[in-house]
Amino acid sequence: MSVQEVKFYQTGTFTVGNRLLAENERAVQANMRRTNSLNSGHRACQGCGEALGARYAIDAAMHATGDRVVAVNATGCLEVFSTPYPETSWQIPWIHSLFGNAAAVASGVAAAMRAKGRKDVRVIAQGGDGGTTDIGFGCLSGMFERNDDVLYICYDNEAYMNTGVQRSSATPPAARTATTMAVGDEPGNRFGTGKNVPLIAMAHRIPYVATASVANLRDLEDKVRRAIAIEGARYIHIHVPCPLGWGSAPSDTIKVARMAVESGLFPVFEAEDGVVTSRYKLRRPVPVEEYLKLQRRFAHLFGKNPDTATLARIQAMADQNIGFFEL
Amino acid sequence: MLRQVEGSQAVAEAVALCRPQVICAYPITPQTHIVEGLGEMVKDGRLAGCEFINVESEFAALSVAIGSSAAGVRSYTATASQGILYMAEAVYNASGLGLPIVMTIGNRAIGAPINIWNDHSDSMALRDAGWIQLYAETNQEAADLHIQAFRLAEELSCPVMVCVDGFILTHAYERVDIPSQDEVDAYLPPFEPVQVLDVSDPVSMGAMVGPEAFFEVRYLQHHKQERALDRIPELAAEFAARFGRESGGLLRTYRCEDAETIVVALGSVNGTIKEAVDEMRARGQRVGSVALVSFRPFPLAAMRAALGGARRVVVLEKCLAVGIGGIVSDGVRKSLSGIALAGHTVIAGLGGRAITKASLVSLLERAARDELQLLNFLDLRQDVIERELGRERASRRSGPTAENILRDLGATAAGASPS
Amino acid sequence: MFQVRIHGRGGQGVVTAAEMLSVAAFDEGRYAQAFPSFGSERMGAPVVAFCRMDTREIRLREPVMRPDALIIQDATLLHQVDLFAGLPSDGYILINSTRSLGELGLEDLLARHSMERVCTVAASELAMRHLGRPLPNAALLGGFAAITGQLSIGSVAGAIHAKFSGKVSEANVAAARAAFESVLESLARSKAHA
Amino acid sequence: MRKPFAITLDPGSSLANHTGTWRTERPVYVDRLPPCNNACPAGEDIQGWLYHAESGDYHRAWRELVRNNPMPALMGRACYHPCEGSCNRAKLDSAVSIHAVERFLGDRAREEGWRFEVDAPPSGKRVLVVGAGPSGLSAAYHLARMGHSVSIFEAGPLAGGMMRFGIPKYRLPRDVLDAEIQRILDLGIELRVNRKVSDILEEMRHGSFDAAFLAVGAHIGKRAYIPAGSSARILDAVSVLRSMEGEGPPLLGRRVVVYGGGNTALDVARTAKRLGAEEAIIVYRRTREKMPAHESELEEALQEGVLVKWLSTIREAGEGAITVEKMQLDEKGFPQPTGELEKLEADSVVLALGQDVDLSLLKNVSHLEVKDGVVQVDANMMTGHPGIFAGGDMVPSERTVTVAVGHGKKAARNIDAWLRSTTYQAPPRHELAGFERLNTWYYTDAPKRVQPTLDVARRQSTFDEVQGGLDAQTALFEARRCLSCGNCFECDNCYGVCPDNAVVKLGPGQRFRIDYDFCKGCGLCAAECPCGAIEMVPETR
Repeated sequence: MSVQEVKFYQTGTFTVGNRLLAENERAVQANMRRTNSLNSGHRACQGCGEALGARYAIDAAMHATGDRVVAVNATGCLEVFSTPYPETSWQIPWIHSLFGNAAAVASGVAAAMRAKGRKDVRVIAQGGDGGTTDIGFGCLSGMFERNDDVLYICYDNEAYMNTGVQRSSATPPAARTATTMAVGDEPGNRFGTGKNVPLIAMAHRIPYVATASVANLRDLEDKVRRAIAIEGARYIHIHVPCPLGWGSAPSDTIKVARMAVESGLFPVFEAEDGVVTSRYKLRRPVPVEEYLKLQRRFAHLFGKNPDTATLARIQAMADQNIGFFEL
Repeated sequence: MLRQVEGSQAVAEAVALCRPQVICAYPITPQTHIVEGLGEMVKDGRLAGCEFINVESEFAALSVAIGSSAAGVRSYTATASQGILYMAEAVYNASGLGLPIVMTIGNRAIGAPINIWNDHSDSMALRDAGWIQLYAETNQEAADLHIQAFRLAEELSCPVMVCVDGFILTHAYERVDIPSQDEVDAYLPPFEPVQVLDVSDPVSMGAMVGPEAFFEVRYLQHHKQERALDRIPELAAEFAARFGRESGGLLRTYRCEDAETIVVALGSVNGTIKEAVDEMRARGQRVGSVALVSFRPFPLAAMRAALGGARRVVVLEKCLAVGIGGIVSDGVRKSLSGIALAGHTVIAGLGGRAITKASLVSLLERAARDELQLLNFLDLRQDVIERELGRERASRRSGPTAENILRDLGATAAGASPS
Repeated sequence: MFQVRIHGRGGQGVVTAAEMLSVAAFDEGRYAQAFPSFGSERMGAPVVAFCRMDTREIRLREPVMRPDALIIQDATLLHQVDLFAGLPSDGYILINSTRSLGELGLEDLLARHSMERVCTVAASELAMRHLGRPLPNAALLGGFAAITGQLSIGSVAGAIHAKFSGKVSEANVAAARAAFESVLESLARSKAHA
Repeated sequence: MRKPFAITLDPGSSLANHTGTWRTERPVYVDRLPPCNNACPAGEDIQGWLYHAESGDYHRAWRELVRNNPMPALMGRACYHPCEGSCNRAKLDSAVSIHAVERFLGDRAREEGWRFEVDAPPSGKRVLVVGAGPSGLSAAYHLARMGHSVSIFEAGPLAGGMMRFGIPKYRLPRDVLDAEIQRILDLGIELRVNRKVSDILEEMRHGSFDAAFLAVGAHIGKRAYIPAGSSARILDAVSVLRSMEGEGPPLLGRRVVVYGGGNTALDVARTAKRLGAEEAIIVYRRTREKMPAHESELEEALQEGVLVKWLSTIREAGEGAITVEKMQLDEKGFPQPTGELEKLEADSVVLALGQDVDLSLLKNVSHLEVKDGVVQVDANMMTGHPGIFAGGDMVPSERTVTVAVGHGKKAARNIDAWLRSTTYQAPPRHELAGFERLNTWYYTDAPKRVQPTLDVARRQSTFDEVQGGLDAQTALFEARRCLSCGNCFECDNCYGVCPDNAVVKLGPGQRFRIDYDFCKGCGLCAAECPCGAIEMVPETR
C-alpha cells in the first residue's frame, strides 16, 4: 500500500480531506473543483457503493491524465443508472456496447488510439462482477493475455443487482440472493471453491493488479493513479457494497465495506507482474460476524440460534486470506 | 492490375487498399485465408498504420471492431458460419450504434451436423440485424464490393456485410483485376465519423433507450437502408465509371428481356445459372436470371421491374428456412405483390452439395413444363431420406441421423468425393 | 474449355498444382479457374483439385465431373478411389509412378482407352533428384504440358517461378523440364510400338 | 458532432434529473456542545481554541481562548481541568491534555507579549470591583473590554488573592501570576492595594460607582476546638501559606501535622516538606476515596514523602506530641470514634479545615441575604441589592480558581447588561456531543504526550515548579489529538462520500452546503462524519 505514512494530523489520511495536509497531499475527492466524472442526477439507489466507487476511480483517472480518459462500460447497474435516455451522468467520452464485451471494446478503442497516435488518451473498461467475472470473463482474459493498453476496473457488489440480485460467481458463500434463497439445508449461496479474479489476473502476469475498497479512498485513488500511468493490461477490483442487494442500510455503505476489509474477507493488496508487492495491514481487525450481521442477506446465520458452523467456515475463509496475503 | 489469385487473397488486398486502421481476426474456415493475408500485409509493412489484433473469439472480434470504430478509425473483420452466430449479439449492437464496420462473411453452413462447406445459412441467420448485406458473384466482384462497402458504410454510418461463398469463391484461383492505391483513394475518402469517442468533445454512446424513443431509433435504422437503396446503384455507377467494370448494384439481370422463366439467386451460383440459361436459350427456351447483390436492403422495386414481365419465377436459395422453405422467395414475392405469376422456391446446395449445370437445366426444363412445386429441393437424395425415415418408423432408438446416412453412403465423415 | 482433375494425398501439393496450372494458363492469356475439392482433409487423406482453362470467362462453379485430363499424383490411390469417373475414352491420364501401366494393373481397366493419351512418369523420383524432397506436383505439371500440349513448358516454368522462389523454384522447374522430356520420350516410344 | 438520435447523449446532462425528490430524510449541519466546553467552569470554548492551535495559529488560538478567560498561563497550571475528565478522547486512548496546551498558549503569549484590546467604545459607566482575586480580575477584565471604567480595591498588599496567598509557588510561579495580572491591568484598570473596603455603599457613593462586583476571597481559616496545652503550637493553613509570601516563612519544626483533607491541607504539607520538615503528616478522618483533595495533588504529595493518617482525628495537642483517635466509617459513610488512641510526635499542628469570608463590608446593605457565611445571589450574580453583584468564594459554589474566573465573566456580562438597563441573554446551549455521536475510525491513534515533571529530590528541597510545560511540537501534537466533537473541522468526508455529489464545498473556513436538489437522503455523510456534526432529520413534505 503506498498510502502516505500517517503523520499525526488528527485524522491523518483516513478522512477524505484534511485541512492540515498540504494541497498536494489531499485526496482528489477533497478538491473543490473535482471533475465529478459521474454527475449528479444519476439514478443509483440511495447510498450506492458502485456510484461512489466509479466517481472515485474515474475522477482519479481524469485528475492523473488531465481529463484524457475514455471509458467503456459493460451492461449493468452502473450503465443503466448513469445513461438512461435522454440524460447521461458521464463527463468523459463513454460507450456502452454489451454485457460481456467491455474488455474487448476497450481493446478496440485502445487500438484505435494507437492507430491515431493518441497514446496520451488512456482507456478504461469498467463493469460489475457479473460483466467481469462471469459473462465478460473470456474477453477480459483475452485482453489480459494480449496485454492490451487497457485499465479494467471491476466494481464488485457480489451479485447481479441490475436484474434483481441473482447469484454471480463473485457471490460469497451463504449469501442469500434471488437465485440462492435462504431455504433448505444449505441456505443461501453454496460453498464453492471461489473465483478470485484478481489472482486469475495475476496469473496472466499483467503489469498491474490491485484490489481496493470504497472504504479506503486514499488507497483507491492512489492505485488508480498508479495504474493509469502503466502501459499494458491492468486490473483493479473494487469492493462496492450494494444496500439493495446486501440488505444493508444506505448510510452503512462505507461501514460495511470497511468491515469487509477489516474482517479479512476482502483482502486489499497490490501485485506487479504477477507478484504481490503490497497489502493493506488490518487496522482494527474484526470477526466476520461484525461484517455479516450488518447485511440481511446473511440474516439466516443469526437470529435465535445462530448457524455457528457456517459462521466458522466463513471465519476460516477470512483467516485464510489473512494468512495468505499477510494482512 | 490483372492477376490470377485466390479469392481470399483478392479480398485481402482489396481490404488493404481501403486503408483499414484496425483489423480483428479470429480463425474460422473458410474465411481464414483473408485475415491471414491481411495479417501478413500488416506485419511486412505493406499495410501501414494498421493494428492487427488476434482475438479470442468472434464475439471479441466484432467487439474490438465496435470499440475501434466508435473511436473513429476504419475497422474490419471477417467470419463465417458458427462464428457469426457466436458474435450475433455484437452484430445487432454494431448496427444499433450505427458503426460503419465492414465484415466479410465466407458463407458456410451451420451445424449440427457440423459442416464446413458452403451455403448461406450463416449470413441469412443475421439478415435482419440492421446490417447491409451484399452477395458477390465472382472474386472480382468480391474484391470490388469491399471497396464500395466501406464507402457505403461510412456515408450512412451503417455496418456492411460482404458475403462471399466459402471455398467456391474464397478458395478459387481466378483472374482478378486488383486496382491501384490511387484509384481506391480517389473513390474512398478518409473515414469521417458521425460520432466519435473524443476527449475534447465527450459524449456518451449506447444509452439505455425506453419505449419513448426505441421505436424511433429502430425506424431510423430502417430509414438508413431505404437511403441505401438509392446510394448502392449510385456508388456502383461511380465505381464503374472509375474502374471500368460493373460490380455491385442492387441486382443484375441476365437475358431477362422477353424471358418467360427467370431464376433469382444470390452469390456465385449465378455463374453456373448463366451457363444453364445459355443452354436453355440455345434450346429455344425463353429463360433469364437475376443475380441479387443487395439482399439487405431488399430492392423491391428493382426486383419488380426485373421480373414483372415473366410468367414464372424460380428462386434458388442456398438456405433452408426450416418449417417454411425459402427466405429470398418471401422478398421476391413481396416485390411482385399484385402481379399474378407462378413462383417457385428451390432449395439447393446445402452444406456444399454441388449445384451442377445439368441439374439446373433439368430444373428449368421442369419449370418450363410447370412441373415445379411451390417448394422444391434440388438433388435431394430421396432414397436416403426414405431409408432413414424407415429406420425411424421401425425403432425409437434409430440412432443419429447424420451417421446413419453416411453409413448408407458408405463414406466416412472426412472423405468427400468430388461428385 | 479444358478441364483438369488432380488426384493426390493431403500434403502432396495437389491444390498448389491446380493453382500453378491456372497461373500458367493465365500467363498464356487464357481464363483459368482452379479450386480444391473443398474439404477438411488432413495429411495423407485422398484429395482432389480442379482446374479449368478457357479462352472466355469461366462462369461454371461446379466441380469438374467430365475432366479432359487426369493427373494422378499418387499411384497408391488407383485401387482406392474411383479416379477415372467421368473421364471420356480420349481423356488424358498422367500417373506419377516408376512402373508401367501393365505393372500398375491398369491394362484391363483402360482397354478401350486411347493409349497415346496415357502415360506414367517418375515425378517423385525426379523431385527427389532435383529438389531433395518427394514433392511431385511441379514435375507433373511438366508432364502435363507434354502430354496435353495445353500449356507450353515455358509458362509452366513461369507459374512455378511465381509460386516458389530461389533454389526451390529452380529445382522444381528443373524437375518439371525433366518430366516434360521423359513424357515426350515415352510418348514417342509408345507411338513407335503402335 | 452530429449525434445519432437517442443512443448518443451530451455529457453531464443528468443534471436535469433532480433526485432530491427521492429523499425522506435530510442531512443538516449542526454544531454540538463538546463535553470539554460543557464541563469548563470558566465557560471556555476549548474545542474552539484548540481548532486554531491545531493549525499552529497560536495567536488566534490564544485570542479565542481569552474571550472567556484572561489568564491561560495561570489556568493551565492551577485549574484541576474538569474538561479533561469529560474528554471523549479518553474513551479512545487518553484525554487530550487541554491544560497543557492552554498553559503553552499562556506562556507563548507572555513570550510574544500579546495584549488584549478593548472591544467596545467607552460606556462612561464606572464599576467597582472589590478583591483582586481570580473572580475580581476576571470581572474587571471583561467589564473593561466592554468599555466600562473599572477600579479594583484590594485589601491585601498584592493582587492575585488566593492565587497568590493560597496556591504555593511550585504550582504557580509568581512571575507567571504577575504577568497575567499585569496584562489585565494594562487594559486601563485601576488597582488599589492595601485598600480594604469596610462599607461598600459608602465606597460606591464616594467614588460615584454605578455598580459593584464583590469578590472577596475566603482568607479566614476555620478553627476547630482541640484541647491543647498552652505550649502546643497550633496554626491555620491560610496564614501559613500567606506567610510564605513576603513576611518570612513560618516556624513549623521538624515534625508537622496537618489536620484536614482538602487541597489546602496538601499544599501546606508539601510546603512544610520544602521548608525542611522531616515529617509532614496529614491527619484525615476519612478514607482516601472520600478525600476532597484532587487525586493528582495527593499523588504528587505522596511522591514527595508526605504521609497520611487515614481515618484519624486529633483528640488533643500537647507539647511536642498529639493524640489521635482511630475512626471507622458507619454504613452511611460517616466516620465514628472507636476509642482507640495513638500518640504522634508533632512540633506543630496546622489546621486545614476550610476557610470563611470576611463579610464585614456588607454591613448596613439592605435586602441582602447571607446564609452559611456566604452571600446569596440570583441567576445573574446580583445580590438582593440592585447594582451590587458578587462572586467567587463569597457566593455559594465550589471554591476553585476556575469557578471564580467563571463567576467573574458571568457577573461582568450581567453588570454590563444592568448598566445598559437590559438583561443579559445567554445564547442557547447546543445539544451535547456525546461519544456515541462520533465515528472514531477516522482519528489517528495517538496516546497523549506527558508533561515533564521535576525530580522528587528537587521538589523536596526547592519551590521550583513541579510540572514543566510542553514545547511547541508536543503542544501542536496534543492540540491535534482533539476530536473536534460536534463541530465541523472540514475533513471533507461528507463532500467525498456523497454518491450523488450533493454536498457543496464552500472553501476553507466556509464549511459545506447540502444541495437538496440532488441529495437522496442516504445518510452516508452523517454516518461518516467523524465528529457528529451532521444530523438526519425527517422530511416533512
